[in-house]
Amino acid sequence: MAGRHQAVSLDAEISVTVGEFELHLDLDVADGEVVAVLGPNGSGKTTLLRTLAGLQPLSGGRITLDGQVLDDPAAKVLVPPESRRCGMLFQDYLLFPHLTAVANVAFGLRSRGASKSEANDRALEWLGRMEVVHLAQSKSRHLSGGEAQRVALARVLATDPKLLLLDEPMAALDVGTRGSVRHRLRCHLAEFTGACVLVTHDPLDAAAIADRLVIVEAGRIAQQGTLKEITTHPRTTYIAGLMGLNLLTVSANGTTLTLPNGATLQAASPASGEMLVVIAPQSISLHLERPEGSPRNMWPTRVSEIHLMGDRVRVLVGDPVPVAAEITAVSLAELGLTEGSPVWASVKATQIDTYPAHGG
Amino acid sequence: MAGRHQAVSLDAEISVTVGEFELHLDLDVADGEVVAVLGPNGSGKTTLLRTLAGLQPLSGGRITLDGQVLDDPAAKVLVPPESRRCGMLFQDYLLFPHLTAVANVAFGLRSRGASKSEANDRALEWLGRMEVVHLAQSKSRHLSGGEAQRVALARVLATDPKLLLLDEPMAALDVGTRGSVRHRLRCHLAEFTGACVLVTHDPLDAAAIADRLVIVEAGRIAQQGTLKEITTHPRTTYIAGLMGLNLLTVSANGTTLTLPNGATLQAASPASGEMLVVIAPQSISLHLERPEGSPRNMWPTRVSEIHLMGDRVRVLVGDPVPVAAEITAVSLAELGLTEGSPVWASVKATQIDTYPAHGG
Amino acid sequence: MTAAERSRRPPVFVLVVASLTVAFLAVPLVGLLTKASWGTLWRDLSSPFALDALRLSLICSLWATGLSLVLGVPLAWVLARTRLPGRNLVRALAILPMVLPPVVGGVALLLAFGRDALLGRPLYSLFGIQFPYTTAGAVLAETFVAMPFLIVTVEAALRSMDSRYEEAAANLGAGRWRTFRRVTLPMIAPSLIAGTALTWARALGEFGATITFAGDIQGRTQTLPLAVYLELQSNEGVAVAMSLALLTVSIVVLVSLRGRWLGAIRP
Amino acid sequence: MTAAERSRRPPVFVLVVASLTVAFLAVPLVGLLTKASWGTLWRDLSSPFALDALRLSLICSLWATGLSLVLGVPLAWVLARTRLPGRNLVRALAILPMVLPPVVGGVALLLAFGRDALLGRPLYSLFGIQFPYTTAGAVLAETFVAMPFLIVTVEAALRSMDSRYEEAAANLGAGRWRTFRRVTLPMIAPSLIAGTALTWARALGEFGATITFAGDIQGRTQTLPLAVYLELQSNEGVAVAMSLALLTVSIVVLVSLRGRWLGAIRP
Amino acid sequence: SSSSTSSGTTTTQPTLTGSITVSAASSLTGTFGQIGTQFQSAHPGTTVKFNFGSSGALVTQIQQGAPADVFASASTKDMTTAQTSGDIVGKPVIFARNTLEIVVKPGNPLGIASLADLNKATVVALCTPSAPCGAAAAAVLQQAGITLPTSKVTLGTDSKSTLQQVTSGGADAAIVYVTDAKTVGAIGTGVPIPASWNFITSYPIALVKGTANAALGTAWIAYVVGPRGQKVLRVAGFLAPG
Ligand SMILES: Nc1ncnc2c1ncn2[C@@H]1O[C@H](COP(=O)(O)OP(=O)(O)OP(=O)(O)O)[C@@H](O)[C@H]1O
Ligand SMILES: Nc1ncnc2c1ncn2[C@@H]1O[C@H](COP(=O)(O)OP(=O)(O)OP(=O)(O)O)[C@@H](O)[C@H]1O
Ligand SMILES: [Mg+2]
Ligand SMILES: [Mg+2]
Repeated sequence: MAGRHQAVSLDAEISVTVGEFELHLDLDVADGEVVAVLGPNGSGKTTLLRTLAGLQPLSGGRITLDGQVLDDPAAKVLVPPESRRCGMLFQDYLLFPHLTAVANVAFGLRSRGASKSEANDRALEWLGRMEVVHLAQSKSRHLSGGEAQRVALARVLATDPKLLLLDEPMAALDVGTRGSVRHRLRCHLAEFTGACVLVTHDPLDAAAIADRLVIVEAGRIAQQGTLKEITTHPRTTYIAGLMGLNLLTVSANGTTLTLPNGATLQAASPASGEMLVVIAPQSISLHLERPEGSPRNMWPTRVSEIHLMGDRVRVLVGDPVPVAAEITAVSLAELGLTEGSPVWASVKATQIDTYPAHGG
Repeated sequence: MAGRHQAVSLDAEISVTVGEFELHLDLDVADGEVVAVLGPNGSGKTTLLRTLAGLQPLSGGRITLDGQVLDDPAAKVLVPPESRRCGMLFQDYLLFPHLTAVANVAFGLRSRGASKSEANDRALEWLGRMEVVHLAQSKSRHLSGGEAQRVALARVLATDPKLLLLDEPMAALDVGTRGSVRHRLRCHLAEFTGACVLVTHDPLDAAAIADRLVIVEAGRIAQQGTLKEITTHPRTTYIAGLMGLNLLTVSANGTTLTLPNGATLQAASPASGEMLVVIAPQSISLHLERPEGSPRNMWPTRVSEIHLMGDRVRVLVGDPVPVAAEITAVSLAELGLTEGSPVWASVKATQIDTYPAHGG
Repeated sequence: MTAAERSRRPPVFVLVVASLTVAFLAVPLVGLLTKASWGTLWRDLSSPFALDALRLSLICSLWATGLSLVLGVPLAWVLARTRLPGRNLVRALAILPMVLPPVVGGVALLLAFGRDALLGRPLYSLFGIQFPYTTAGAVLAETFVAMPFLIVTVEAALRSMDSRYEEAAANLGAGRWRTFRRVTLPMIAPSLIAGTALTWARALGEFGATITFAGDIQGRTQTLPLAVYLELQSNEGVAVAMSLALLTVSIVVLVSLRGRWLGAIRP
Repeated sequence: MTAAERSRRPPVFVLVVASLTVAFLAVPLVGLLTKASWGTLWRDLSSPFALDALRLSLICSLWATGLSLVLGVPLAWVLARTRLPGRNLVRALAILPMVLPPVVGGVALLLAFGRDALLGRPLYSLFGIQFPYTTAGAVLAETFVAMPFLIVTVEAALRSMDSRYEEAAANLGAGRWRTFRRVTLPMIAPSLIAGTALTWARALGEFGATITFAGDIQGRTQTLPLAVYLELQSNEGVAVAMSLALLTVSIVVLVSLRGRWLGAIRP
Repeated sequence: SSSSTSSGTTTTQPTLTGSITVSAASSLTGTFGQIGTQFQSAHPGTTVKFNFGSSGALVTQIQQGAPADVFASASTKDMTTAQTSGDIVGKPVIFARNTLEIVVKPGNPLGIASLADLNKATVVALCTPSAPCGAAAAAVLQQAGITLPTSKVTLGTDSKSTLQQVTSGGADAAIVYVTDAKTVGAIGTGVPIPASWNFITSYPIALVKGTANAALGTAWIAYVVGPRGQKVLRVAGFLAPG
């Protein structure tokens, strides 16, 4: 999908304050590029989309789309939302409660100048693509959560915006529909010549649809790049958590890594200074007794939480090295672990991936 | 978690009509049991919870909780919602927009008779457990989606209901929080003596938290049991899709399975009559040329859809046997497949799991 | 018994109070029915005096309602949706004509639109438009007194509406006017209808401002309340009959409008 | 320039219409200011005649507003939230007193609550309660005329409110009364306040029904509009001064109440 | 029922056409209505419209340019006001006089036989002092040496509305024009006031300045002052002009 990046289409430098919350970030999206925005709850993802759509004026910075300045406080420019062609899927859909599903979809088309029958036809077509054409005549306040989300998605895609802003477009969908909507969306976006910003909590969605990921935390960009770049060297615990990895901040001195609480780990390759450490949960072993043999790192600890995940189990252990270990449900039963159990954890030095905390 | 099933706590025989939609199902939940309800969008999950909570009166049947009849049209009994102690987490939260987060949580406690300061203290405690105590004084209409969902969850859990009804409690949560909320919820429910019905689209949630799964489709129960029971012998394509399995309906004659369109597959073990067939996508291989060697089943076809899933890819192929194959992203690149490419698919007879279509 | 019929019964206490209220409103109206001179009803009502008054009442009150909608709704929107300075002052101003004793309202109108007054003089000398003691004046008086009811109701409705739906409409490319017409108006419809009905009713019952500003001239400014006031002193039965005619007409209008409007919005 | 100040300017057309409306409402009121006899203002207003009328106006109108709230809100709730048969009839009934010419409203009240009337006679003989020509009668007249404004506004607000919040409250264990007080009322607050203001204003300006049903007795039933009407014929300056006093008082009350109520609800 | 057109045979002055508006004191409502009907049959093709109200209010209206051609006042004071402001043409003519009478509930349940007995009543209805009938009533009471406490007095805007407080309202007695007292029929009882204490008001009539139909206005005044008009007024209880 590289090579699709042509000209920079969206060029946004954003400073915004809502209530106590501040958002400061720069975002460039090329024509045809899909950027996925991920971040913890309350990190400002929705605020970012609202700002791009013109529903929240900038307090500083500048937003340009396709060369047109949309918002620039310094130059006193503020293009109103209806003149922006930045179609947004709202997190809570905001279907018009007094209209039917098809009238909701037709609304956007009519607003963009389509005739009545044309709008109706295209609305029905889009409802069909979202597999909700049988609900065309339902009042939108009678739709179920997932149905409403699909109608809302049809509504925004039908208007064919220049910039597409999708706020968790698949959160309420059932598994089957989610796969097919994700596919539809990907096909649509592959042909789509505009820019797209997609907010999601699901790295799978992001990986399937987006060319690039932007991680927002507390109103600022924490990291960006492809899924692979981000997950090999995550810079925050949120990002490591996205892929289920353990992240530790350490200070390195040769192959000895010292945690802030004084505990130490042995790495395979030497380094120095402040470093980040990633350990895959699968590479951490748990034992009832002190293990014999090769692992260079082993320490006694206690189980703090046990998360079941189908046939696999994630066991969180506490001090001195708070990490999550992933074992099978069978091992869990064999070890007889419960929360609070004493346990030995071990990890091979080669499984400890170290990289500088700053830069890179 | 077996053995927790004591007495039947909730005993519901439900017939309800809303608009054109009809829901007819029986649901028993024991004290301390957690039942996860899964189903496609619009299958009636929310309607089921609303009926149990008393927000939608039955048109037929009977609901009993802890021996008390809550709704029985024949006997003209209808206990109002506020006397039921059936705490519900609404799919769209329904936080009171005029109250702060803490006042929202305190509302339920106050309604159940707590004093002002006691309600406030316990509300803050619950906000803390949901990791949103810093938002206690925020007006609820200023909360982000995930924040609102956590406050709503705190609000319902704080009232300590006899029957807990959770409508997609984790849909809007970020990855990190989702894990910890799932864990919290599991711990809470483990100690919880009441019954719990949990609606979700995520089989992982269901597996982690629930004792039993009920699959609802088009207002009726399609299948129920543990996750394992259900996923080994799924009865509908929705259920097979939950675990990403392929499901086919065939008529068996010895080891030859005939699809409705006339195509045939070879199974390892003989059977006869109408059967269901499950094939794991991982066990289907794709080839550019007719493969040589062992697979008893192979056929030429075309790629219809390609779904990216991180480093794995799901390739849907069309007639004569429409199934999804899962391969690695690397293989996809090597095969150079795109949508519409001609391709050979193969599967070993031993990977074809056959079971009767009716009963079981 | 269907599920809908099984929905909860309202609390007895509330029903008791509501019934008391209904009785309080109904008994006087029933009393009126006994007082009407039924025998001569048709003759009384078909006299030119009564017909003129009824016709004029309908014309003036509908004009006043229309003017109130045209003038009042934009003001309500500005008050509810913008942050212009002086908003609170304007809001207070919009409430004042409601509180002013209507006769004083009439005096105030004379001071503004009288022949020698600030606005009245130029209007007369430039355009030959004269308000006092003309039908236009009666319309103006009713508008002045009734419009605040519309402004207040519509502003309140706009405030309690979730304005994010308007954002969604704008996002879909709807300009302000389209958003207002297709989203805002339908969503505040119950209150808009209520406000319009209140305004119309207030205009229809207007007495003090009309008689002071526009006089009591048959066929020109003598609306039904004025005619009734006059008639009441000499012929109570006729006055009551005329009032009942007014009631009937207004109920018919309200009910049919309500059905029409609400029908269009939520079937 | 902060972000809030950068929010969109309202359309020019709307601003023009809104300004016209403001002018239409403001110019007559400004005219009044020129007409008041400022020199003798203090003396005029501190006469027992004026003070009695002002005091009585406030007392009666506040009582009428209170009664309207107590009687009208439950009825509005029943109309909006239940499916009792005859709802439409009751709704029509609740609108009628608005449309009735107020003097006829007074006649109707006499027919119900007069000393020899259906309800008046038993009330008098059993409890010694007498309405005509008493302060209680003035309150009753104002209530009869003004309450419909409250009922209509509140019912509309209840209808446009999303009643699922009430379901959520019930689900959390709140009984009907608690739900109403803590969820419904705050959520319809803007319209409830608006309706209360309308009702109060209507009661404060009431003339026809009061003079017919309760007469015009100084210190007992002579409210300000009655006093002003009489005074207007002999001494316009004093009448205007009294009206301005009424305006001032009502603005103070409305603004302070509004601040208080809205403050409690959305800071 | 205050004005109507009727077809009749032409008798006099065929030159009269068009319409006029007569602003008249509300105590003239019934009589002017009748005279109007007669006048229009006497002059087919003409229309006489009325604008009844309290004399004071009518003066204000005329000053504000209300479309009046003739002004008939219930007091010389209001007519003088109109003259002073230059709204009257020519000299006003007195066309009738009126006196006051007490009206009580049918059958006189409280036994009110004199002005002094008014104290027996709980509520007495009087015209407001600014109205001609109110000024007259105040004078009568003063001459009789009677003071009624304000808490007993309910005020009406004019004679008719004052009377109505007794006939359909809760007042026990009212002091109103004789001409209005005569109209009560069975719903009230009249109690005369001795002539020595009574007060006589005069009703002047005049043409309004700027009238568009002075001929018809003048004809109307002549008709009212003339025998046919006077006959109607006399039947209604008005005294001769002097
Ligand atoms: N109008 C407002 N007033 C005050 N605070 C606000 C307002 N709107 C948003 N916030 C706060 O700003 C922060 C960012 O909100 P935003 O909705 O952008 O989060 P988000 O990243 O979309 O989260 P989620 O994943 O939960 O949807 C939140 O903490 C929220 O409480
Ligand atoms: N008030 C109503 N009037 C008419 N139809 C309704 C009403 N409420 C729900 N429905 C319909 O009933 C069906 C079931 O709705 P429900 O909300 O129970 O689905 P759900 O299983 O919760 O779906 P989702 O996963 O999307 O939330 C839907 O098709 C919906 O459109
Ligand atoms: Mg969000
Ligand atoms: Mg649902």
